[in-house]
Amino acid sequence: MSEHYPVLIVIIPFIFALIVAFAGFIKPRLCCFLTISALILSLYSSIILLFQVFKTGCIEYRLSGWSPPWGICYNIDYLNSIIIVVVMIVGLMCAISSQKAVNRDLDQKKGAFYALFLLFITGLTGILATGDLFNLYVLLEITSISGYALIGTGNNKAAFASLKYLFMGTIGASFYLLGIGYLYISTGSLNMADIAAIIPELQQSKTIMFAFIFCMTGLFIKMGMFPMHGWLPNAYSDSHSATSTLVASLTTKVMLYVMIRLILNVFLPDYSFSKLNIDNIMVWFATVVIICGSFLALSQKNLKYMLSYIIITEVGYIAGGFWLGNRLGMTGAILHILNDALMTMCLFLSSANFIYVLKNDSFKNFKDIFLKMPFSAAGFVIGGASIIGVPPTCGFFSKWYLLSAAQEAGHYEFFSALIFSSLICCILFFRIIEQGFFSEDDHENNVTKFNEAPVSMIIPLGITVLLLIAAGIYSGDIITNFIDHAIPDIIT
Amino acid sequence: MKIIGIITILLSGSIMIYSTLDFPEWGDPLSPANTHLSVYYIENSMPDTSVPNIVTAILADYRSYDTMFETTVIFAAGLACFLLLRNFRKKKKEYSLYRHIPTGVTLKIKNSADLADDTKLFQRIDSTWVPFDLVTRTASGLIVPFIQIFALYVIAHGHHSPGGGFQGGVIFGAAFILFAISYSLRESLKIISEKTAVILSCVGVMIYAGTGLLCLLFGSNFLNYGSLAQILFTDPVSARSLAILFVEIGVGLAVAGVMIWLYYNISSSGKYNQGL
Amino acid sequence: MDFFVILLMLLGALFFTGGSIGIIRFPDFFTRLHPAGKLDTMGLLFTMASCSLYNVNDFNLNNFLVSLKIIFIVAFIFITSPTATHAIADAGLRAGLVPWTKKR
Amino acid sequence: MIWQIDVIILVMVIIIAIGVISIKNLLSVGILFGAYSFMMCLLWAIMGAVDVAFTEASVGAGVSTVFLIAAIFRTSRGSKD
Amino acid sequence: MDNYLFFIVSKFNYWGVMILIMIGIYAIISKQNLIKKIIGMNIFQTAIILFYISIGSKKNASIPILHHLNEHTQKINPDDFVNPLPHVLMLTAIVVSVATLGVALSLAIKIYQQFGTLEENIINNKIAADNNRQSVIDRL
Repeated sequence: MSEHYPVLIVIIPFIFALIVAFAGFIKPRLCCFLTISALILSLYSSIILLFQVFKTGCIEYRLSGWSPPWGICYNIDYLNSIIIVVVMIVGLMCAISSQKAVNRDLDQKKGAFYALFLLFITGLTGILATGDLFNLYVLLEITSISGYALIGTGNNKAAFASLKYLFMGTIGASFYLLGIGYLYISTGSLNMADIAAIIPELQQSKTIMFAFIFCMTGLFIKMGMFPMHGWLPNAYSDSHSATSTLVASLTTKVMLYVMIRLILNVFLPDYSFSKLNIDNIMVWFATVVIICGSFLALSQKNLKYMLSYIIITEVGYIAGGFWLGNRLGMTGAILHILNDALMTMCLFLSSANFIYVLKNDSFKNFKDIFLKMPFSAAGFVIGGASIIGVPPTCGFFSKWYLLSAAQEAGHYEFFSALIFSSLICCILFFRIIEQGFFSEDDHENNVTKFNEAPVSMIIPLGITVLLLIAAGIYSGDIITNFIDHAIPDIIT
Repeated sequence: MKIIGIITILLSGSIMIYSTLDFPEWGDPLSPANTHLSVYYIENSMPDTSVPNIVTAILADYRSYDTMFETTVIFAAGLACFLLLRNFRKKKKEYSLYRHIPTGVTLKIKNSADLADDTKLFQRIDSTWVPFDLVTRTASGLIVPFIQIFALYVIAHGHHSPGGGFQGGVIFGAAFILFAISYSLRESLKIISEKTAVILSCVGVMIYAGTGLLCLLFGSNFLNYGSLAQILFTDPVSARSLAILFVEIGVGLAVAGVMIWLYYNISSSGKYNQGL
Repeated sequence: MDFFVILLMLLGALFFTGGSIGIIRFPDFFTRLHPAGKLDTMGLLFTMASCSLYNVNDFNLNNFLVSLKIIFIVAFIFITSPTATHAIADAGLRAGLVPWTKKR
Repeated sequence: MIWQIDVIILVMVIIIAIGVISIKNLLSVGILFGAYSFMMCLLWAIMGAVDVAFTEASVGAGVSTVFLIAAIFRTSRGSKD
Repeated sequence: MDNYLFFIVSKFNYWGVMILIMIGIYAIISKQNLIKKIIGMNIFQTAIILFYISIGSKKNASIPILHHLNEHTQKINPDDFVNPLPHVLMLTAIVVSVATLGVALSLAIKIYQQFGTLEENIINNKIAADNNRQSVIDRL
């Protein structure tokens, strides 16, 4: 059985999604329990997979037994095994945290909600694990369709935001498909490793260049790069808080992973960096993204809108750090994918707690939040500190790598943009903390009561805070054992 | 907005047409796409799986993992539609409408709690405009069984002719949709209720995934049908052919169920009281 | 044999052309349904008959089965096409379209 | 594969597509979109993709037209542009 | 002259695809009605399917179905059959497009239930008015 773990991480949530959809019509109380047990099982198998990769190196799994260029294969290597673990952790925490809010708001549709939740995780895991370009598209669509549905269940503006997301998402996915078509017409293959073997002969071909451009356009739309970010803030902040945690912390990160995957393992760094010569343009682009995202975040009045714009700046961090093209930058980018998933989850979990109690996330309502909800507010502060980059938390380490990479590559504009956005984040978070600690009026006549969110929403937040600090402390181990092997040797 | 649209499409359109200049010519048998992978499929699909339709062989065997998730996509669409639209709250109506079938007169009856829904002469309807047309009903009643038989033929004959699980499932679902349009949503819900449609689709996807898991239990990779030869008492090649049929049946069930479910939800906007 | 095939095909094409001209030339909804429903069915009958005749040119069981399927298609068209025309006309009448008369 | 027929049908497909996005009555849009799908299906059948053409004939021209009309029936029928 | 004809014949299918993609994108960008946008999205997807099918076509080749009885013995010539791989991929893509259509239509119905219209600019105005009212309440 031990050789089947690569497929089990995808299949367990998938099978359980079917069972949950079934159970939703027969015994709705079981749904949440089934979801959590499925996620625990797949987290267990992903951790075992992580240790297998640690011991033996890359694992190739042939689905339906055909060898790779003809059949579909799964490649678990140093890059994706660790991201899979993070995805599973985020999914588990969101599932535990969501059950109260779901019970309250979506009583009879629980089965469908949790089934789509599990299908979302299935799609993301499949995207991470797969070694076939078209299989990636199919799983991308599973993720997107379940994501549209999950986002559509929110307040009364959610359906409109979700429809906008659907248009942009479909354009993005179709551009990606067009890019694969260009690759297929010039190489005749769909397997990543096979294409990577053919591409060095075709370096002069215009078709390959346009394939690269279309794939990247599609992925930029999907990950919410700055000019194409129009769908992101509304979709994340109008949706139900149980789903926005999951969707916001994972979608953009996995799309960034796909970009890294395509450049490192399909188009090859040699072609992408030295042949096309667009890395300088991309770093400048990322700089613009970071600065614009920071300013837009500064102008928001609601917590979730602000967090959505922070996600846009983080996308700029990772994309810019990766396109710096040196080893330090790539290390920082990959480490920041892991850290950012955890940090975003921490912030969104605490905002979900606030919304569960306060029913609103406008900044006006955050008076005396430290007295009312001490645990959630503490989690929020630590998440914010991690976004800013305060040393014991993990955000500091990846930002350090990005800064030193920018300095090494001589991109001082990116360097200063990073510093600048950290300062803006300081202002953003201290504004809320100030609102929560020092509210001037109404202390006497309006006695604030202790009114914390339920325990099932506090525990995931606590675990996430611990994970933030642990990821900070063990970041050296993660880099030496996994990320260093993931980056090819030609990049120095 | 119009000007922005026109500028965008002119720019990107010229870029895209420029990008086609490097393509191999249309229909060239020697282009890379036609010589690299596809040659293997055309030459080996018959000895490997004994399925004459190469598309079915690739769809359900070489790339069966894609097809499993393709079925899942449509299942997810059904779930999504249900989650977004389904409205369980029932509005209390103080009257109900009945139609006298021979004359077509509609009656509005208050306090109709103890009346039966359907008798030979009277039929319960949901709103005053629901049409009744004997010709359409009779003709569609005549056609629907044939469509269903054709759907089964398409599913079962997918090995030898164009067709397969997905097309057959859609046709099967379309037969029910025709029934629901020409009669009414109320009568089609009596034959396939919402719960039945959902369970049908769940079971369909489960058959596909279950076939894959069975392969895991017999010690080979996921969806490697060759190992099923032990329980089908045949050689691995025929086992693949049989397993493809099995999987196609699952896809057909799932797609038919989801199509019916989607139609119910969209046509009644989630209230299940009146159809198209 | 070939003569009959060509003749039937031409007849079918004639009916289709007449139907198309009728759809353009007739004055209102209900009269347009008349060529759309009738002539298309007739034209389809002739073209399908010619196809099935052409198919059994060299007679064996396989070709005969294909021809039989084509005949089945014609049979189903004969059931569904008038029904569809009837349903459309019925819907038009319910929607309140007034039939055209020469006087106005 | 006869390229003359292919050209004719491709031009018709493009004309129908322009018509679909410029007509104001949404119900006509639904019906015309069915015609678009059917033309597309013919195009694929000419190129030898019988399975895909069959799928498009049953999905695009059949079921999705019904969905589209059902959705238009449940919402509004007119469009401003 | 013959050269130009050859050039056009070898490329016109791809140009048709690009024109259809542009029509789809134009509908998504500049049409206000949501159903129109959904249809534009679908045109975009079918255009990409046409692109793939054009990749797989071959001159003088038949459909990719072998004959069951006599093909066991003699050698199969790959040039006689159309490339089947794009067909398989596009079957999946058609399914994805119909699934997306279903979800989009149900979202449109939900929007209509909430706002009473499908015109995007009117919905945007309504949302803006709602936000303004909210901020006025906040200020008070």
